[in-house]
Amino acid sequence: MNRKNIHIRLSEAKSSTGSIKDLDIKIGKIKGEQWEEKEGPTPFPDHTALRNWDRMLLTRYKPLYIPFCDLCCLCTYGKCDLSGGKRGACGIGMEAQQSRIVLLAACIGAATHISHGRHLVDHLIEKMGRRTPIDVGGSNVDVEAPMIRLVCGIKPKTLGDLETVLDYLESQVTELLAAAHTGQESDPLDFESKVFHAGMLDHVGLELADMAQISAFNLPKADPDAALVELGLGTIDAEKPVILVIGHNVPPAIDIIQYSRKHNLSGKIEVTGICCTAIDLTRFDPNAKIVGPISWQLRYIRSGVPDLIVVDEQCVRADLLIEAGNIQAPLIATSSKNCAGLVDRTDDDPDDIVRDLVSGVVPGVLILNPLKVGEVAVRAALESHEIRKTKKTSIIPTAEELIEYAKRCGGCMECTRACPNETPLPEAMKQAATGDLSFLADIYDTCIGCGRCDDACNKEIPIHSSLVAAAREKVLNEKHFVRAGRGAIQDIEIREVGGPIVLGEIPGVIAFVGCANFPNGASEVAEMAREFAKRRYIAVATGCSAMAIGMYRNEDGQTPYEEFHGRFDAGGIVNVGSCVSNAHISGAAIKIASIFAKRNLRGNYEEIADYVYNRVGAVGVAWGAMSQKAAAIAAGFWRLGIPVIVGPHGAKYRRMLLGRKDHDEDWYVFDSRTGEKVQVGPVPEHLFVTAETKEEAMVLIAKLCMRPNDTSRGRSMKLTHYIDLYKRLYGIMPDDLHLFIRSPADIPITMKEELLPILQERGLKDRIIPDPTLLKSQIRTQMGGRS
Amino acid sequence: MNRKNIHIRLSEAKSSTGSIKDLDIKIGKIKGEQWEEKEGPTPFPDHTALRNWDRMLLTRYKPLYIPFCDLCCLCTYGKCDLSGGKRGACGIGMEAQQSRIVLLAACIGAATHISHGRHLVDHLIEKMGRRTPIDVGGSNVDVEAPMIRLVCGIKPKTLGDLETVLDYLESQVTELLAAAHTGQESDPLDFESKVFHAGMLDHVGLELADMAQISAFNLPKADPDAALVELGLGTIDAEKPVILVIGHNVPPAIDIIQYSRKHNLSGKIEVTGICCTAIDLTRFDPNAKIVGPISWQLRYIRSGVPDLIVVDEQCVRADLLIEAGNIQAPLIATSSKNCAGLVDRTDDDPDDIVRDLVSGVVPGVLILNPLKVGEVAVRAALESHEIRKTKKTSIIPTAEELIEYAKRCGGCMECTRACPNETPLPEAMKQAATGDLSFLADIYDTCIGCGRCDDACNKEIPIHSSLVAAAREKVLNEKHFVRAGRGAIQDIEIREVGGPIVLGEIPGVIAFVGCANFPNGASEVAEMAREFAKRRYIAVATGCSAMAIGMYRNEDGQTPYEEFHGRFDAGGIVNVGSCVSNAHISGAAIKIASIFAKRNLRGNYEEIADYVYNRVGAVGVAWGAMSQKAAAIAAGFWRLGIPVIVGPHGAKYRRMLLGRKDHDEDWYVFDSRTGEKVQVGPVPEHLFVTAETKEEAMVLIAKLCMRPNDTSRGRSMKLTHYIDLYKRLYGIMPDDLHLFIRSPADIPITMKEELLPILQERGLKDRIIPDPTLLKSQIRTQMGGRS
Amino acid sequence: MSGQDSWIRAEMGGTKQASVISKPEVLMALLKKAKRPLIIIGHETISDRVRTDILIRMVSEFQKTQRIPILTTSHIAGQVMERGIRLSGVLGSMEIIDRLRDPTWNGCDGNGQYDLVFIAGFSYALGSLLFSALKQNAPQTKVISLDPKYHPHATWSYANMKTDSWKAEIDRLIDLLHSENTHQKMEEIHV
Amino acid sequence: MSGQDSWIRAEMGGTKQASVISKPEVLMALLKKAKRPLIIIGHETISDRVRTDILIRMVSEFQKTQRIPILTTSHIAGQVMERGIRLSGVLGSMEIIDRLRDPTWNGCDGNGQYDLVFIAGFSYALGSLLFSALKQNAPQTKVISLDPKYHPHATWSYANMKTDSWKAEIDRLIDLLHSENTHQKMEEIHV
Repeated sequence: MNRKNIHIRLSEAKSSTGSIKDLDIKIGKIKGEQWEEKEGPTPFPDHTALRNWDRMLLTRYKPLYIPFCDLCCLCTYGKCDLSGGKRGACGIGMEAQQSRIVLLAACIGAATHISHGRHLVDHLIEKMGRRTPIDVGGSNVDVEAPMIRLVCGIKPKTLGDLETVLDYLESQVTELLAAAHTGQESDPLDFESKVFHAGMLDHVGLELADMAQISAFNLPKADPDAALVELGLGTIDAEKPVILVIGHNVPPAIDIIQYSRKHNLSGKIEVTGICCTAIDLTRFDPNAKIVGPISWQLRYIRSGVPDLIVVDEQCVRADLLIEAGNIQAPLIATSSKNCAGLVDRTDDDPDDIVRDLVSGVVPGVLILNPLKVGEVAVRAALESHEIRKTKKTSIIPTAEELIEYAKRCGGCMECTRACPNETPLPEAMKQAATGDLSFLADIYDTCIGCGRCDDACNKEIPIHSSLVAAAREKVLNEKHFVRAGRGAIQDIEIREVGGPIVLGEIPGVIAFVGCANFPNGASEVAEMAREFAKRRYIAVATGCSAMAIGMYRNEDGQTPYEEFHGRFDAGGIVNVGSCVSNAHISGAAIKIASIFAKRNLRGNYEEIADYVYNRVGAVGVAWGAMSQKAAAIAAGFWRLGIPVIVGPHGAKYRRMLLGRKDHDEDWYVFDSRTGEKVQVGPVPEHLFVTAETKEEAMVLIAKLCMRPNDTSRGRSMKLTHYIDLYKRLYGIMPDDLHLFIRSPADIPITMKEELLPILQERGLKDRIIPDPTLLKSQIRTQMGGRS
Repeated sequence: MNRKNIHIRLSEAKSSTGSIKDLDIKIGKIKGEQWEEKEGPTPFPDHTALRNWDRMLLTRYKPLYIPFCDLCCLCTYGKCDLSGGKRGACGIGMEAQQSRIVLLAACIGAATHISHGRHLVDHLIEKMGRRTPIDVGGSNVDVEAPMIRLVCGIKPKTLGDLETVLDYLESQVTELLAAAHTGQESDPLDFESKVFHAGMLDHVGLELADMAQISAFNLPKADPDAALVELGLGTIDAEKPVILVIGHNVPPAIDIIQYSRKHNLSGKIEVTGICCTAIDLTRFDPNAKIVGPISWQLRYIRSGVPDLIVVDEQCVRADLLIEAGNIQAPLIATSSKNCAGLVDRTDDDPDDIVRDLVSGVVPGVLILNPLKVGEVAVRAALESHEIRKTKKTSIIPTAEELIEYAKRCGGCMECTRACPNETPLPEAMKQAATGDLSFLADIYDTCIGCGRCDDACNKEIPIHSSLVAAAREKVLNEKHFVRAGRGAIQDIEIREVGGPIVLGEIPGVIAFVGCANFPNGASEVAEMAREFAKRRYIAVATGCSAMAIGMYRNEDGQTPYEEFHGRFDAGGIVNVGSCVSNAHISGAAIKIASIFAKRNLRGNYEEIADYVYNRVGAVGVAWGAMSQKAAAIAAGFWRLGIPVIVGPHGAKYRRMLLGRKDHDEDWYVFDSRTGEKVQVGPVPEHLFVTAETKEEAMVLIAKLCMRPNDTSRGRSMKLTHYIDLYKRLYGIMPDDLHLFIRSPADIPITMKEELLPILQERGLKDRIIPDPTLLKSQIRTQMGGRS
Repeated sequence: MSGQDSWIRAEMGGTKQASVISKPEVLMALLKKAKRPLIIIGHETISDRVRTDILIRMVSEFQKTQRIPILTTSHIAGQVMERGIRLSGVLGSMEIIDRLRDPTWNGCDGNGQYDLVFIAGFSYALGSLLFSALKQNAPQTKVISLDPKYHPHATWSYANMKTDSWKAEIDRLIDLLHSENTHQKMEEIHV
Repeated sequence: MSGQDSWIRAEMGGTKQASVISKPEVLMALLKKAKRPLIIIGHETISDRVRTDILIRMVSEFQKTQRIPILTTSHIAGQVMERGIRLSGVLGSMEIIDRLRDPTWNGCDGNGQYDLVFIAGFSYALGSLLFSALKQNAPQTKVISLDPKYHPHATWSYANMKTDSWKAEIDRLIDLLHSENTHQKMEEIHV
């Protein structure tokens, strides 16, 4: 609302004369004073400004389209069958249609983060004023907004400055969304270029949102030693009143903490969370508890433990009102994006709202004011707890009930056929009917908590609850730790690792991000993160993946966050925070170019992306990527040339971006020193690829960390990990080593004897290592120096 | 680009002190001076601000969901089967999923118009400056931006002022789109409310875009006597170089006209257009020619007549590059939204571009600067024409070729099974094989030009081209007129018709809008428009429907635009313009409240919508509604309480908004004079409904024009039309008359004898006619006066 | 591809497929189980000359032998009545779906909601949506497509077939409706 | 619902349905027509114990009798080789699709693109996408699903069946592969 007034002032200012003109000039001066860095060619770019860069990547990594359905159903000319080369009534072909859907997903994803950013910034400005300074790391972070500097070419200092960025983002998202209209964009690669643009916008939005909340709520400021916080169903004291917060917008949850602090209730109530709100809440108050990732919603609620549920936005199950009703817990919706059909009580007296909630007169309410949510939630939870503790609220069957249910099962297989992971539920039920619950308990570990089995069952067995019942002991032992999200990476950290990363001597930065649509449960993410941390890569994590990593204990009983340090350095497992904190990962890559390599960031996207692509051995792993947001986040990495690996369900995103290592001609770069074209091999081989198993993913991670700029020492280290993992996991030697060995110096010393004969058979090369770039503009001889 | 600079200035201004604060105050004064009207409760509303209003409508008109597919395929947890009451992996149910898809469509539609508005305003500001005044009707139009006033609560005076509005719209669209993310909104009615919001935003965007282009290009300014322009394939002189422009963004086409004028080529080249660019171009230059609506793309291009094709955005077939290539016509893409995979030549020398286009070195180019498009298009068309006239460029078969093709047909029915309208092509082919082309020529009339038949044919018969071949004579005789789009409605027109409309004495305002997905060809729209114009309703039209109306001649050889006047008055057929001109229709409804009834518009949406809903007997007819834009436009009407009727394919929009006339309890309003609840009958009965046939549509139109505020004289007139049409078209008497007759005075005098016995049997009532409102806030006794 | 594919190829999308009416006895059995059957015929009953006679005859026999109420949609009421059929009502196609989903609707005669609905005479695309809407909104109701094109969203549907075969099927149905035996049994049910 | 429904219920969406392999002779006929067959097996070949023995035996017989090249995806190469199978290559599942769509790809042995591809050993969801991707991107290639779950996007697929029935089918196939007659005929083709 504030924002609107400003705009009015501005527009009406423009309609008057004289003095306003003077203002323009004065402001111009301020701008110059604030930031000396030279402005690059593309501040506030629209997608066509970076189209050439995109097409360069997309020529190397040609989209492989995987139709999820043969039909297009987006307009009333349809449905149209696009299979077999047919075109739709609007003339669209299958490839353009698939990329159009990808664009839609990326736009929804970007819109979600940007709109969340807008909501947050509006709220914080209203609360604290437009001039509230941005501070994400004090003196440790000078390059505090790498994405915004890079994309927008501005250097935001206050919350108010972020509104400029938001206006840009919203305008661009609207334009991209328009391109998905029937009869607009027709070319698959242009759709993909727009997807990249959406991804870039998304990362700007992410950065903006996390900067705002770190600054306003004083969340950990680039703190490698952020507190360890408790994680897991077993950590919750159900004797206390328990509030559950779910979603991705922390203000209402923070106001719950603030209210309870103010009323001396800290320690007397349990504030527990699922998804990113949980992560962000523990950044604010390490005494809050994280239940688990998105997939824990059904199992936790059905346990009956929460006395009151507060939902905000994003990744909130659409049936929570029903589930909450089943355990007689009132629900408070707090976001305009998810009004849940509830009556808007924002302007009502808290006494009335609490009374209605606790008495069950209404199943829930909508309250759009976080402060009021804080009060109502705490008061209603206290009362609700008193009432609920006298009742049976858990709807998880007892062991006896479970066995009776299991006896009903006729083995029709409908549950398996509804399960995304084809879990063998009927077999486990058969066993459970005999009293042996172990098979069901095993399935609990891999279950992603979607609940489709419940609906599929013709015998009305509450299947998901049965899994939880069977795994009761395990559930009670879900007691883990996760390091609170630290936020940004410090400049000094970048300064220290920049060289080793760019030279390849820290073999890679692996980002574990995204949702919980895991093919085999959360433990695989922990396993991968530990593997690479042990190998002294830098493992970074956010959101549900950061939680998944925490849900593991080694032989010494340590969680990975205890076992490994939290610095952005070799051998660390670094939880940067929630979904919006993903921008710190791309930001770190950018900061290497800026802080270590001294490249200008300001409005200079193409050069920096070229730098990151050719030099920074970073790989994203979104093992359980599920959502449109995940699609947008991945796209933001792609445009920077950072490859992303997804789990098997990730192929449902409808297309891969694959390189062809067997096409030598695809892998040339310019040597920026000479302008010469140099073959550098398939590094990185893919930009977006689905791995079938964690084993394949681990080998891919190691492989995709290679970059043209690797020194021989760096390359040989990277190859050591690749070969070692391949041999261990695949049981054989990889057959593509010759593609990565540019000269004998690249061969890992310890493997020389083994490798040399193989390589000699293929013809051992002796190629130079260029100063690599895809951009003609970066060739120094031609341009007379780069900067 | 300009816009961005402003925002920077602003944001940085906010970070300094003193003098800037003074500015705020000064500006505040300017604002007050500009507009005395009191600000209503909801300037720049987010969707929750009008949620109560929406829910009032949605309670009366409950959504009926019509799944277009049983699955949800939007995230990688899926696909999920939502049929039979099952919920998806995210917990969503079928109703929420269908409304979510409706929201996605409405967001895409609104984004398309808003982004077009942004593009246009940016372009015009760059060209003419931010202070270019807005002028849509000179002294004839004082309320020049009813939608913007109503929604935003501001009164834009210059192009620059529109940027404020755009920022708001983009921000809101982004928020709405975010709500469609997996795990966000869960309630169908809240999705619908968001759809309404998207529709309202869409109308603001439409108004903004048309205001900008009317002002900048001096298009007809609320001119009821705008020129008649030529329409139809038969009007084109193929001996001249012919340029075809397609889409919805007129600047490149205008620059084509400007360039040819400057180089004395006017009259020497033919500039022809399809879709809204054609409409808007003829508003600028009545010598340009309209080929026809969207469905004319394939037939016209395949005729080989266009020497060069310029495409901009929206409703541009995705296969035009292929189709253009087939007739050896170069193509110029001009919009960032549809880059079509072409190389961006915006910065190249026109000589080079023309050479490459004409020589066929490239099939087309992307040029993002309209001025350069103007030059390149004209020069390339001149040269292309010289080359093409020596070649066979038409790919429409000759009659002989057609007969040979027809002989191939084995009657497999695949074409019919691919045709949206199940046209009996095999039968017609069978006849054609004997040399009788008449059946095929008949099908040409109903064909919507989608081309799906071509792809379906196993015998590689170019079916669509065959239809055109069979209809050769008809095609050459497509010589019609359409009145150029007049733009807004004058205040004085509103003043004159406001009373008669609100009292019911002008029986209704019927808006024929939307695309060309007609079930039986374009002629049905003309037939409907003429029927109601003859009955002295006000018929208004835009876009493809405005063209469809023009493609008809009466027994005297007149097109409807010659037969009927163009004033916004009883008996007129009023072409207001292109898609973006739809806002003048909703704007006219609003202006009745403002100008005739003196209600405040400023930020006062709910009261005005309540006024329109209860008093203004307007109905939208989108007989061929196809696109997401059409969905958004319809939604904008719904929120104002204006019902929309769609053709049979419109049911594919996935839900209807239907009233239940058999539920007496649904049809109460408050009498704002007394606060009393009064039963007013089902008026209007539905908010969104599909009609099976034009006959059903006509009866529905007449019925849905009734409003609670009708005087007895008005109601009896409306009933006369309803009964008369029903009897003529249905062949029987309607059985629901008793619901619309509040007292004997409502009975049409000429039908009294016939009706009285029927009504008496049902129990003739004698109800008061209230001063109707749905809003408690409008009750005068309670609130102590309304204004 | 077979007679059980969606007639308009792309109008698929149902996870359940209608059972095919293999013989008229199927319809008789459904009728026997039904408490409140209803027939809805759309405008193609009249506008599609190929179907008109067959549909009118069938509907008429249903009415005569089974006393099933008949509704028309769109504008064909007069023309249908001219062909000797009594109508229980005229509603828009969407309006009738909207009522069929409402458990509290009392039907055209005030005697309650219908449990078996025969549908014919619609364009394939619109018909498909009507079946889909009923499947979603009136899951307890059995919905039968009587047109000669397979409708996967119906509960029961004829397969895609040529007009001749369809006519033969309908003739068999009419014979069955006429057979005294059947008639009597139905009488018992409708007492 | 039948054996010819998508095994994971919601993974439908194809306008064409795979033909069902009703008897092993079908596969032999396809092999006879093929110039360049290929077998791709995914990680469930090893991780799904139920299928391992059957698939390994089948693949092994294909290799012995028909000399069809075999590719593995993911990480199972070593374990497959331990079971006595020679591999022509190891690629990611997406990588192999990316090559199969490329008419200029020369195959693992440099002798050209493949025209008949047998696929087994994938999770249903991923397998379904592989078939869909091949249907779209390699329309000339015949793609056969050998797992006991119906894959509509394949060209030919087994119907959904129990492990026992599937095992019996595979046994019949192996018998056929062994029959001298067939063997000889295949030899002629592969000369």
